[in-house]
Amino acid sequence: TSEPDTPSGRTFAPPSARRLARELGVDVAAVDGSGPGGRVTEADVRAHAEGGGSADPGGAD
Amino acid sequence: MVVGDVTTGTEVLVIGAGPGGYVAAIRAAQEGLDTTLVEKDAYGGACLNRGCIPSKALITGSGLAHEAGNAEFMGVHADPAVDMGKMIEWKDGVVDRLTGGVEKLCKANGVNLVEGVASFVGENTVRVAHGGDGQGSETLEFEHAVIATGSRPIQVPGFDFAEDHVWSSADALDADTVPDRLGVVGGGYIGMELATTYAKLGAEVTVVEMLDDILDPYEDDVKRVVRKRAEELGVEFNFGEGASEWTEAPDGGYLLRTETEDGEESTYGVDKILVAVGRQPVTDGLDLENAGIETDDRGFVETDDRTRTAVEHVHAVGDVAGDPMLAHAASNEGIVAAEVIAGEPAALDRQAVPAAVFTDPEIGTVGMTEAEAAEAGFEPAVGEMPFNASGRAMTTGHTEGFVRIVADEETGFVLGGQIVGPEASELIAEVALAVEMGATLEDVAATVHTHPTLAEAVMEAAENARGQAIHTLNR
Amino acid sequence: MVVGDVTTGTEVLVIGAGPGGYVAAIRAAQEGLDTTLVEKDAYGGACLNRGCIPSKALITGSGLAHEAGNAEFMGVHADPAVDMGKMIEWKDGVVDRLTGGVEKLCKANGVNLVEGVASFVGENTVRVAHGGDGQGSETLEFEHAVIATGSRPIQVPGFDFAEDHVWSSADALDADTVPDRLGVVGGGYIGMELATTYAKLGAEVTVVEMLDDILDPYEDDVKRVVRKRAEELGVEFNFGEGASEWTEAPDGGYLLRTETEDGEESTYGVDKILVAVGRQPVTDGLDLENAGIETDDRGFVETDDRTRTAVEHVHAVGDVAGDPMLAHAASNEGIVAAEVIAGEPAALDRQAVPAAVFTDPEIGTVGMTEAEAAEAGFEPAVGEMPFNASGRAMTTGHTEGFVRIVADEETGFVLGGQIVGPEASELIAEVALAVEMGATLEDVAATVHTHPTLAEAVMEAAENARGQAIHTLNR
Ligand SMILES: Cc1cc2nc3c(=O)[nH]c(=O)nc-3n(C[C@H](O)[C@H](O)[C@H](O)COP(=O)(O)OP(=O)(O)OC[C@H]3O[C@@H](n4cnc5c(N)ncnc54)[C@H](O)[C@@H]3O)c2cc1C
Ligand SMILES: Cc1cc2nc3c(=O)[nH]c(=O)nc-3n(C[C@H](O)[C@H](O)[C@H](O)COP(=O)(O)OP(=O)(O)OC[C@H]3O[C@@H](n4cnc5c(N)ncnc54)[C@H](O)[C@@H]3O)c2cc1C
Repeated sequence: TSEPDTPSGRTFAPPSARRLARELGVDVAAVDGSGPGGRVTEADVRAHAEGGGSADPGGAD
Repeated sequence: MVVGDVTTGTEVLVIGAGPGGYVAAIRAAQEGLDTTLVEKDAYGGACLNRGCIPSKALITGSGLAHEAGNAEFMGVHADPAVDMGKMIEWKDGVVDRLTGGVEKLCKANGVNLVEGVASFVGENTVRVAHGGDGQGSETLEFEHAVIATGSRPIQVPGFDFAEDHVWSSADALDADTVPDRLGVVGGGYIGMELATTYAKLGAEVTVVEMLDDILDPYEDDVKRVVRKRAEELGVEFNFGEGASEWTEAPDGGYLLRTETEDGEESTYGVDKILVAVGRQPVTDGLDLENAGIETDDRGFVETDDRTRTAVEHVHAVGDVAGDPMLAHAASNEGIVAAEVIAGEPAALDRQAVPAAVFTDPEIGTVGMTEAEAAEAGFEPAVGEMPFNASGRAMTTGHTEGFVRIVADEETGFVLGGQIVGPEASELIAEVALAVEMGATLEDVAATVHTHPTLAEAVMEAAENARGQAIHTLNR
Repeated sequence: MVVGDVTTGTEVLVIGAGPGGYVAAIRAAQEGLDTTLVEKDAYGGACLNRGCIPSKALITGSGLAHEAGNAEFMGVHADPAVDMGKMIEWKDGVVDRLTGGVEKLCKANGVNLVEGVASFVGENTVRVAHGGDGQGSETLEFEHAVIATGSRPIQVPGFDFAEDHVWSSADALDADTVPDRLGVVGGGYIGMELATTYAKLGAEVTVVEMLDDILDPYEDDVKRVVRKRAEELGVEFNFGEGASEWTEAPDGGYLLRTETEDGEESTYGVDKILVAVGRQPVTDGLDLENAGIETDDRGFVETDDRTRTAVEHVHAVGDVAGDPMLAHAASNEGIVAAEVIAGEPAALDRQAVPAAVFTDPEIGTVGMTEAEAAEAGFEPAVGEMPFNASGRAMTTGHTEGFVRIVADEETGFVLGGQIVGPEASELIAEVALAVEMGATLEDVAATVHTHPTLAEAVMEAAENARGQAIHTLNR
């Protein structure tokens, strides 16, 4: 389940983190961001993937 | 010389060598895929041959002449004369170098180049009809295809581009004399860039626009800066009027007739009429239905966030796939298409596509406006820096306009920016990186910016949004 | 009119109203601190009055005249004449507007302005000596002080700036006629900016430099682009030679005599001699020892990462605190000083301070070079994009130079960038943000960049470093 953490449902993450999320099949919107303002980093995405976070059905194919 | 049909195969077939297609082809080849690029006309597409590049060359030439002729205030006295034939020749040289470069880059990356018109004969097959000497056609089997056939100018009924005095944007970029009086139908970005260019070249320019302002998608205060400057250059605006017809004038020129919604008519004496009311997708002759692909009601090919059409192994990128109809969007989509085909985790997940208008001054925008941010549910924090408070702007003699940064009040995330002023097209790059990265106002404000530069205004606008600007009063 | 001593108190005392001092004062006032700014000469310091701003104004004026006079290739014919008096007048107007603006901004933010020369009489006290009409002095008690007294040009023995024909950079920015022959002693950034300016204004320029190239801190291939262009403009370079003396020439001009390390002598006939061999800190008359503050062996005030001197409540920022002696570094340090004084968690933790040289073409750099990255233990991934492959560069007629991006091979983090070419001073802003944000090559490459812009070259260089460039061949 991905609770949008911004009003528009937009997740703030640099392109490199977004691409990594797709590669690992992670829904970037479901990742807890550790950066300023809750920005999602590549490390956050990895931690989420390793922590068995919800896989993204619409992720990498 | 191939007469009759040969059938060859390719992993990736790209149709159209504009900024969408040639970039897709090069990246596909870089990914190790056997790639074939079919182009019917000229490498580089509309952008390099009769769009972005030639227009910017003429904007430079006319701009330099105009600037030098109006620099007494800084002690520079010149009375420049423009040799239009020579300017066009220079422009053609630039185009030739670039299109030649595209061809070379394709070959260097191992892309197979085929000249001809492609049309689908099945889900995995096109026929390429060769024109000219190498007449005949060949059949190409492909595993994946990328449609990148671009767009062409929309014609207004009664204004046939075949007429000598009715100009498309392509004609306006190829004229070897400057008309005394130029009528411009359409105040969008192409119309405004060319209206400014010709006004600086000495034409009396009259713009006719159906809407009640120029540059429809932009904010009022952004438009105002450009419109005011155009008026200073002598451009006359007629809003709320649609071009209805032209007639020959007794004096040898033409009368451009317009009509308001209420049926009120006006006429303007002109020598040439540039029609720039928008662009439509090029899909005719492609026989898309043979591949099972449909277009939307405006004729664009619909795609998903991986640039795939309804037929999964056929992608579409660039103008033919709809908004934003911009060269860099086309290229970005081309890269995504190639990478998706290669099995990479690519997608059109760009946060924002910047856009520029090369008027005087320029406009550069990216991401959300204040209104769009509010609409999306953010509480917008907005900061501005006017260029008339920028030291660098003053030292260039160009102080019109401003930088505006829009952010989310709560988190500080930069959501977008609007710049109108000198070098706006370049300055927006930093804001685009900020938006794409998820940078905050503090990140931008704390980044040391070189003095004296126009880019300092981006930092200053970010500080202004935080109530901490140094060189402008905080709201 | 104050005669005799009055004693007043202030929370924050700032000495010197250059880009270090006035920014510190404004931010301190914004932080709610009672702030007093003492300036002995002119608001804006060296930068606004005889540095960054006036030099850039003359660079614009001379550049426009030169460009317009050399644009036949693009069909623009002009034979510009420069009215040097008028250009200086325009420059002065720009300076006045900016320095007036600084004064207004200080007042609007509630900064108390005091005119006079400040000198320490104790750890918490200065005396301000007023000159002119309001002669006399006053004593000011402070809780915190910020020393921002800047720098002045270094004199070379035998070349006295008091002589009419020996120019400091300030004199070169205030000359109302262009000398026929200009000797420039020193090929650093100030010497090179002014050499280029005067060459474009028609002077025969001879540069004498002790080292064996211009622009010492820059990489060879960066220097080469600027040197080559300067040579095209007619600038003559004499490396490995130090200026030893001048004598009067029989023809009315002067002979500039130089000597190599081996004692070989040369002479050059000149009309003016610009000495631009560096800048030294201004601390004389400050009586720093009364506050217990020492200077290093070059005369600079030493500070820590919170801009504090050895005496904790006294800060120093800008040129007087040493490298990088740049206006934006001064302002950044001024902000940090004010925030530290206000108890904020600020520090000089900037990753990189960008720098620009406004020669033709410009240089913009930030962060590490390839060599510095290797030195620091990174495995550098380097990407380049030459401007002669940039469509935008071609349409402006300026295709010299390149963008280079240096990153860490393993993580992709952007470590620095070197740009030499058109608008390099502006383009470096995006790279600076990337370095400051910890952006990766992929982040820069995946950010959509507007076409056609010079900024695309930054993206392209990032792609090149990843072996994925489209518009240039990958290494
Ligand atoms: C005057 C003007 C100025 C512009 N300025 C800018 C600007 O500054 N910045 C910007 O971003 N955009 C600008 N644009 C828009 C830009 O040109 C387009 O967005 C861009 O060219 C779209 O690229 P594309 O690859 O989708 O299509 P195109 O560039 O249109 O290329 C399509 C190619 O496909 C070929 N083709 C079509 N059908 C077939 C077929 N069946 N078989 C084989 N080949 C075929 C065509 O010959 C053409 O070469 C401008 C446009 C104009 C007209
Ligand atoms: C020709 C030239 C071009 C330059 N171009 C650039 C450029 O493009 N970009 C860039 O970043 N840098 C440039 N610089 C460098 C830049 O000018 C300095 O780095 C900058 O001015 C330093 O700022 P500051 O506040 O430390 O000191 P300053 O600007 O030197 O200001 C110090 C102020 O303190 C005052 N003062 C000194 N002592 C006292 C006292 N005892 N009591 C009261 N007031 C006092 C002085 O009158 C002066 O106003 C250039 C310099 C020169 C000479």
